[in-house]
Amino acid sequence: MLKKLIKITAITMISGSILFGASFDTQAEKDRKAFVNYFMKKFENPVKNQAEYFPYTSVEEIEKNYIYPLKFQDFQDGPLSWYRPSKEQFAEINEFPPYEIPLDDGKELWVKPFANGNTYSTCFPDMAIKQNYPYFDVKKNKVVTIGEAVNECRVENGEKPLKYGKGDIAKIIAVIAEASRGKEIAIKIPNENAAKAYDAGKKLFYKQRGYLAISCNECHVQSSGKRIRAEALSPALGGTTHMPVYRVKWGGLGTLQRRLAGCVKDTGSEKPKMQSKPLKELEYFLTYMSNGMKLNGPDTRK
Amino acid sequence: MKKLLLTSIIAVAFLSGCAMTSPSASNDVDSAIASAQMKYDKAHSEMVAWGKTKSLIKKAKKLAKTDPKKAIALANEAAYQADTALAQSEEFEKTWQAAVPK
Amino acid sequence: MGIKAIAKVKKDIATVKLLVKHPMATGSIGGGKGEPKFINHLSVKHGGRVVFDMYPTSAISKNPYVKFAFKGAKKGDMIVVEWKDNTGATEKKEIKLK
Amino acid sequence: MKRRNFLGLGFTTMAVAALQSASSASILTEHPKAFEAKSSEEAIKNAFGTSDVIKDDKATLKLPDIAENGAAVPVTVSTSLENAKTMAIVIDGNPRPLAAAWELSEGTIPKFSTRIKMRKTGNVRLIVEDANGKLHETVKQVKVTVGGCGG
Repeated sequence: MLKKLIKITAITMISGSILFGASFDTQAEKDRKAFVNYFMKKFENPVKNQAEYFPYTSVEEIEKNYIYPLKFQDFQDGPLSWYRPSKEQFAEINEFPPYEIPLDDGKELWVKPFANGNTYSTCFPDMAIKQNYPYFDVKKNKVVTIGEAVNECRVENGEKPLKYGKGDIAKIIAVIAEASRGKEIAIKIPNENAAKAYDAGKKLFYKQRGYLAISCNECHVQSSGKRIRAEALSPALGGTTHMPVYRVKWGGLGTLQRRLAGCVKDTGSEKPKMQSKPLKELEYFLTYMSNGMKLNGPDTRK
Repeated sequence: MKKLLLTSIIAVAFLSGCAMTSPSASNDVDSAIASAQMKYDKAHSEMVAWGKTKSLIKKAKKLAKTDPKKAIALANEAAYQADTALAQSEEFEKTWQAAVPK
Repeated sequence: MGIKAIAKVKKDIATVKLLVKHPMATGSIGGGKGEPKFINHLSVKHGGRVVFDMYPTSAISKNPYVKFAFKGAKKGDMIVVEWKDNTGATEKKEIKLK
Repeated sequence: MKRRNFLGLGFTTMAVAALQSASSASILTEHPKAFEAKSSEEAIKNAFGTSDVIKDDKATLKLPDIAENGAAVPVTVSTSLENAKTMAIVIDGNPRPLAAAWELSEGTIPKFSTRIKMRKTGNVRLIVEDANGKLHETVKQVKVTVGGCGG
């Protein structure tokens, strides 16, 4: 009898904990599957789906310039995944990728000892870690980005934190990104507050804002696969895989936080601060949406 | 006496005419700027402020002494932007979920 | 400064890609600020023979990229890449063909 | 006198030319005005002494129809002409149209790739000077837009 009771209790506890554990990402998983499904369907056959998804693009243009069908992994190339002229141009540019120069700088920084003799390797013995960022730190009760992790490493070793967005921090992240190539994004939602952070990021992504009253969603989900003049709008699926990115318009490497801040600004909003809570939550949500996709950063964009 | 009355009428007409040509929100430069600042601060804290609002207030503050009329116009424009930003945020709060792929 | 190269030989043809760290600043030429600073001569020699002889201007993109090929090379040969800019700065690097 | 004009003047002269290398007489030192010219025609005339060009398919210019970003437009130039002497890229819309020139020597395969800056939509020209000093031209229009969302 006692044995049975223990057994039942144990089973209840185990199943309970499974249920409890799974509950934090139930909604996120549902969102992610619908998100992926939307893109897979949209880019399966743009000619056939022209009326539904691309009403303002002629079948002629689709046939000439669109690449399809796209597989899940193809989305890692952003706007280059579906738009042939962009893909061809960047394939040419990447014959010798411009990011190679800042990446080399990053590799030098990586091995250059701090004042205390340690290096970045002291903090990151395994460099292939980018697939886990951003993560929700249960102890700190907040989202931690790769940039913050780099600066944390510096501060722990008595160095000044680096300025976010570009320059040395982007170079260091590029080194980590290169080492993480091919790893699948694996963002987790470990507790209720993490789920809240995810929800906040999700809202920031879908809710219209700024004097243009548009959302990230309108450009990068609903209008992905369309053009605004010469801009081939990138699908939000796979939007974080190739970071940090060398942008020709920046003339150098920039981080995901920089890119996201710019994106929010383009809605006609005040530019949010990099590594601010909302912008990190947006990164958390957006990266979660690409869970399972292989990393391919750093890369080159316009 | 007649003359005084006439002067007062003219003065009143002048004043009211002045009030009529000013934007309705405020005609006092300091209060216009203060009001814009308050509204902007609220929009900013809710992270919904528009891109140019802050710089409009900054410009208004700069012109407050030299060109109060323009400063008021700028402050009122900033206040309008902040108001609209807050109002649209409230509106979109009700509808954004509909855009999530299901 | 820095010259990066990918240089490979197939049969007797060497294909060379170079990426040179340089601002290639247009400056006042384009109506902008600052002094122009750009590479105006980039050459490559193979066994003392000039196999690539380019005269760029500030209309070549930042950190110039060039690709070219030449005949009569074999694996292990050295090439010498050399550039000079409009301010007189120079750089020279030897690269082994793979 | 251009370096290549020494060619064929006997072994000694050739050796001298080779020793002097590219840094002595070149399109840059002999025709510096070409690089400062403000129009394409002026640039071509200053570089080659004439702006008469033969429009044929001997020169090939590979460029995108629409540049993703005018600050780095990938370009490949080539020619089917044997023993061509010089190749030059001339960009109509730039304040100084002559963007780059290559001097060719024996053994060089006349095909080069680089990335160019384009200030605005317009024609890009490839001029190839053949062994007889005649100019061959090919033209391609490239649309340049102010590109790139996101800061």
